[in-house]
Amino acid sequence: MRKITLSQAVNEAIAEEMRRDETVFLMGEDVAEAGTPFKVLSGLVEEFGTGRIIDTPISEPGFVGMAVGAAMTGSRPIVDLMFGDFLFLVMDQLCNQAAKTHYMSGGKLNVPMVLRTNLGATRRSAAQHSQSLHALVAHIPGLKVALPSSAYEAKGLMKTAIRDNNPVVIFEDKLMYQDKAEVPEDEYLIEFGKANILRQGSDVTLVATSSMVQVAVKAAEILADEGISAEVIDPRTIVPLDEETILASVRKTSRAIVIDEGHQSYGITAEIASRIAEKAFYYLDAPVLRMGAMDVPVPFSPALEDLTVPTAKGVADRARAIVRGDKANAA
Amino acid sequence: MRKITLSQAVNEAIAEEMRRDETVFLMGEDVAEAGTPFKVLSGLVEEFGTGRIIDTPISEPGFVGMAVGAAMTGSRPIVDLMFGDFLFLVMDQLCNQAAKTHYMSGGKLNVPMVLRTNLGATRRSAAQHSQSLHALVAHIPGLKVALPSSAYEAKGLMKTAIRDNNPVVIFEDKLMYQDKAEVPEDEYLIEFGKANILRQGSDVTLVATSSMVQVAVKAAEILADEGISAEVIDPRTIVPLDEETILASVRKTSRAIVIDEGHQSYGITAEIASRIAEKAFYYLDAPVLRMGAMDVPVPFSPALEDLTVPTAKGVADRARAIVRGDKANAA
Amino acid sequence: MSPAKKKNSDAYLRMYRQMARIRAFEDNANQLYLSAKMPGLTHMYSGQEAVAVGICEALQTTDHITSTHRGHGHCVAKGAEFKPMFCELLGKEEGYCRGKGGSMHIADQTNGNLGANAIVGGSAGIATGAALSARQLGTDAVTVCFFGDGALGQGVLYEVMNMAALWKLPIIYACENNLYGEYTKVEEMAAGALCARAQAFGIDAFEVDGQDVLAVNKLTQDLVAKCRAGQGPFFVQLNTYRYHGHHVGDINRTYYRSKEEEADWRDNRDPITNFGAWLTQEKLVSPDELDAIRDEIAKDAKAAVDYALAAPYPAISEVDMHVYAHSA
Amino acid sequence: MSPAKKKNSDAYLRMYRQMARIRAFEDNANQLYLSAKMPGLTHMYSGQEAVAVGICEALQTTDHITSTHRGHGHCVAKGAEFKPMFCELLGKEEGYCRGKGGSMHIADQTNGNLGANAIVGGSAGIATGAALSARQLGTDAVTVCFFGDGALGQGVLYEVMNMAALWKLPIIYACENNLYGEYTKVEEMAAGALCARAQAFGIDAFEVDGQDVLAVNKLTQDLVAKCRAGQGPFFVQLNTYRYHGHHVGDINRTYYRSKEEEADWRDNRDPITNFGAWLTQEKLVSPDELDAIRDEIAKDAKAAVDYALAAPYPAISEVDMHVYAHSA
Ligand SMILES: Cc1ncc(C[n+]2csc(CCOP(=O)(O)OP(=O)(O)O)c2C)c(N)n1
Ligand SMILES: Cc1ncc(C[n+]2csc(CCOP(=O)(O)OP(=O)(O)O)c2C)c(N)n1
Ligand SMILES: [Mg+2]
Ligand SMILES: [Mg+2]
Repeated sequence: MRKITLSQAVNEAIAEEMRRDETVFLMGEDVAEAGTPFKVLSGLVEEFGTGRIIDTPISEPGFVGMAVGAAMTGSRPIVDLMFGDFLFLVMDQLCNQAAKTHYMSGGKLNVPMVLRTNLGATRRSAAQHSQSLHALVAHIPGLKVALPSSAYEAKGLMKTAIRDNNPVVIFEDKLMYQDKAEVPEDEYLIEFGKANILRQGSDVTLVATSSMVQVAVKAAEILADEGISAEVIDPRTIVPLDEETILASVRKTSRAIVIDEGHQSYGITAEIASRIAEKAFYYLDAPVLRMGAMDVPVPFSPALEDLTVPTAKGVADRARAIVRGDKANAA
Repeated sequence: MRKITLSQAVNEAIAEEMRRDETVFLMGEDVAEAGTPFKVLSGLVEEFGTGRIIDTPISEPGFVGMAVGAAMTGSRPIVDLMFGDFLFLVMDQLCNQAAKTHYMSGGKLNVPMVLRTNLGATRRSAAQHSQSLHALVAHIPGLKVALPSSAYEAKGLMKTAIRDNNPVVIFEDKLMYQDKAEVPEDEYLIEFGKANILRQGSDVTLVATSSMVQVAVKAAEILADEGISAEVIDPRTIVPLDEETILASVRKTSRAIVIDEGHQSYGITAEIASRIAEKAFYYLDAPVLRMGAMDVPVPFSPALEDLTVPTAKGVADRARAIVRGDKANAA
Repeated sequence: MSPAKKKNSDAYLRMYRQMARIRAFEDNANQLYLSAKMPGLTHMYSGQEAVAVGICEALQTTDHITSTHRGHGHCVAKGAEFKPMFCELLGKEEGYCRGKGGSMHIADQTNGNLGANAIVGGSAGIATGAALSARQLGTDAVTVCFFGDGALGQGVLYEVMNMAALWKLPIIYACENNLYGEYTKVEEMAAGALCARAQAFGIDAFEVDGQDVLAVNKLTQDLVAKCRAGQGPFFVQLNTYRYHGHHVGDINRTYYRSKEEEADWRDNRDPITNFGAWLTQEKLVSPDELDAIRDEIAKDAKAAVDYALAAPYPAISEVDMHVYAHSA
Repeated sequence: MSPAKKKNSDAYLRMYRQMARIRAFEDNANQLYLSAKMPGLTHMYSGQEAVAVGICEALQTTDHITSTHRGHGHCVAKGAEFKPMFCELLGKEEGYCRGKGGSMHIADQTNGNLGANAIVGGSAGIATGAALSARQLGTDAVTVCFFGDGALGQGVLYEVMNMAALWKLPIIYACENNLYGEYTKVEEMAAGALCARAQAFGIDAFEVDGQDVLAVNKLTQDLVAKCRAGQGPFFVQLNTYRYHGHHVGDINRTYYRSKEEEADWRDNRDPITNFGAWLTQEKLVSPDELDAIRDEIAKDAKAAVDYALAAPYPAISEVDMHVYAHSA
């Protein structure tokens, strides 16, 4: 099968949906001629024109708010938020308005919009351009949250997001834009709320999101060489969360590590780990471990930044410890 | 000892600190003559004048940003954010600026500011005036987060917050403003990161925050009548979190329920429960349970709203079930 | 009467009736609150009726409005019925939002009302997006964004006005200057002239007497036509006054405004009384007819209140319905 | 030379030197990037030197500035040294921020630079707060808030300008209009006249040639004096141009601006060349002296780069230091 980059996959997904549905349009900063700083959207304006690929001023709260209004009135806007860190600027529009409109109106108004943005550190972009803020939006009922972990996932999840009748926030991993994966030419969608089992295993379950899926897969390879069998699960969407697939795996392996690039405290790993610990309690042979990013603003210095994010070696070390019955982490 | 309301306690704390330290000032909407809609600040402008109790336009991002700059340059601002729901408007100033400045400057710039706001539903104020959003700020390194659960707590924590050299977000429970508690006339502070054990117990630990502390205490009373002994712990601050006190309790009781008024998913209960489940794993006789608010926007209708928040009866029911060894919740 | 005069006179009477309906609605809502029959609290529109009615009478059902925390007037003016409105205020299932929104989120999508908003300035983005949507979809719908003088403090308003101006969107920013934001005077919250804040973006701005329903209506008709012709956006400052406190619980308010000031507006500048006097003076209607209109409205309102009080709450199973819309 | 002329001439030469220092700093930073010795990316200030220098020379060390993602120029102009600056760009421990901030967050609190900011418009609140703080603490410090034309898109700027105007704060909003925000022309992003956006709040606004360091300096001296006398705030639009791409990686840029336009600014409107020519023409300095100044600066810069390249990174134990400041 052909291989394309994550960047091309996103581009294709948007182009296909814009061809299919005239009410879809896209807005954001430097999305038209420039095709975004990451060049993900290059070529779209040539096909769809500046009427549907709309360059905005640097007004994130304003244009996200406008997307909400456009979505309420028959359009299906895709908003491009250049860096995930700028989510902090649009939280009111996203969480007070978009997320609540359907509920507050008793189901009478819909907000079918997509906010595409990104996450991920280790690009030496420092504290305001390196955050992974998906936990914030995952906490707010009314929003759906998708975290593609490859080009294949990115295309399928983006298409589903555009067709969803709710506000969807989709986070791409900045470091993955040039990563290639097999992506079918034929149309496909990826259903929200269905986790992907990337690798079967029997000794430990590694639940990993977004950028950490590759890390978990590499950890699983390291472990395999040592005779430890790790199952790797990518939830794909954290809202809705496919609890059943995760729990079924842990009931089988009896051990779990949850890995995510957001800050560890009050982040994604807490939710998933606590659900496992509660709902697979009687199956667990070891405490559920969590590996998030360090609870520090992302430092610029290369000497420091890489320390803040979980690594394959780190995951393998911890997995090995619990599989071997090491109680070091338990009091 | 004299009893005063939570409202008076906050007022006293601010007045005392403003008398002690000339660099402290307060700004927000209708804080001066009006003394805020909840009347918490009544009288302060009479003592300190409009030069230190400053009415602002309805510009939350603007005046929170100004507080950051004022704090960086020798002042110690207290910002009044009328409803916790408006946090969404100020996230950039709080999380991209205030939280990161000390770290990004290599420790050279400080941001000693307090953002006082509130949380809590069941006031029939609907989805945009009823949220409990403390999980969002707790996820961001660089911020401290305090959750007073009584007048006594509110005074001591506010005074500590004002003296802290970091940005502190302090959430008061709107429903508790008129609740009275014993508050000493003499000055006292409450250290951040030291949980309060409100009630000793041996069968189950109830970790509860803010508005849910009273709920947990009532649940403990119900349980006591049935011969079940519940320990009730109020972490007081969720950042920093006093993990040790919580773990020590659970090692003793072997069971825990975490109760909080924020949405359950990706919220406070997840973090605390997952830490317990990981670090007290070998002591647990039952899964750690979580009780947060329902994952729905807060509905206006009185017929619906009360269903969304944990109740004493609900807590007692679940505690009873785990103490009696009911495995209903575990698969 | 000549057909033209008849037509005008129909429109005039409709405006009178709509203003009277808003007043009646608010009087009943206030009563419900004072008698502790209404949950939460609410913000009365009384005194500002000519703004909502003058503007909404210049709109079609397919045009959109966004509203504010003080939103009952806009809702009635855009065509809503009393029964589902009172049901909403009481949290009942038959409310416009099935009781889930309440006073601060009342919306009526059948008439193009995209909803009240409890975030000051919170609907500026939504309204401008609706205008953008009209352009994208090729409809001729115009959007009116209602907001108070206090909302001029919210930066997002300037962001969207800039985009509306850049892209010539069919939207009218209707700033209801009732002189106060909560308990603070507009001069203490807003530096410079209010209209200048739109003019800065090259947007034409107009100041109009918000107590004069005909002046408001005439200006709006003109601006709506221009919007449909691709000449938007516009900004209108409507000078008006709220008779009640900021919300129903704001009773002692002499510390921020005088009783004399309140009396002056009520006695001399009431939009309904003055318009009624003009209508009778012009012999378009008799005083008795106006009384009859108001009586009939009062009865309607009372009936709707009684209906709403007796109506059922939503089933508790509704609590987690409508968090997410179904997708295909 | 007369004492007055001598004094002026000292100031002139300092400004020349400061502009040349910025240019040298940027040339070296660009080289570091191109030779893959610098982590991340960075935004060059070359071409805009007269803005930062003309303004900062009118300030005292105790005055504050806030800066932007394009912040090296402001940092140098406000008094920073090369070594800790290059160390910061390379993530070294001796950097102004111990390597934790990098190019986009460089700050120098000893000279009153509250920091670059990677959020466009992100320092508007901070700057206005510093001005408020000066008033609260009774100092006579003035704050200058630097931002680009693109930052006019951020609503928070309007919120704080309103408060600055209401409270007469000692702040100057310095809008560097370099004609582009990233890859988009200012006309496509900003409706109306830029100055009108401050005038709307009753703020006096000035437009000045940002390539003319003396014009910038003279205006700023005047406005700083007025700010100290309680007559602030002010807004200044400085027309200028960035020579490089938006960031160091923005190489092929003909799709958004022509090579001719770039050449015109470089060849005819360079602030350093033109000011140097004027200085020699006025016989305040000889061309050789200017060459010597630039050579010396080039050596300084080279030495600082070498120093920074060899300097140690922070210890890994620093990674979780400085998340929280110690409290008493
Ligand atoms: C973002 C935000 N800040 C503050 C409030 C609290 N609040 C509700 S109404 C109001 C005053 C609004 O004044 P204005 O816009 O003039 O409308 P009016 O009440 O006069 O109709 C305030 C401050 C809010 N709801 N939202
Ligand atoms: C809030 C925010 N939105 C978008 C960006 C991405 N970005 C960085 S610089 C820039 C352009 C800024 O233009 P301008 O303010 O004119 O400054 P210039 O680069 O021209 O100096 C953009 C869009 C950002 N850093 N912050
Ligand atoms: Mg008002
Ligand atoms: Mg620019």
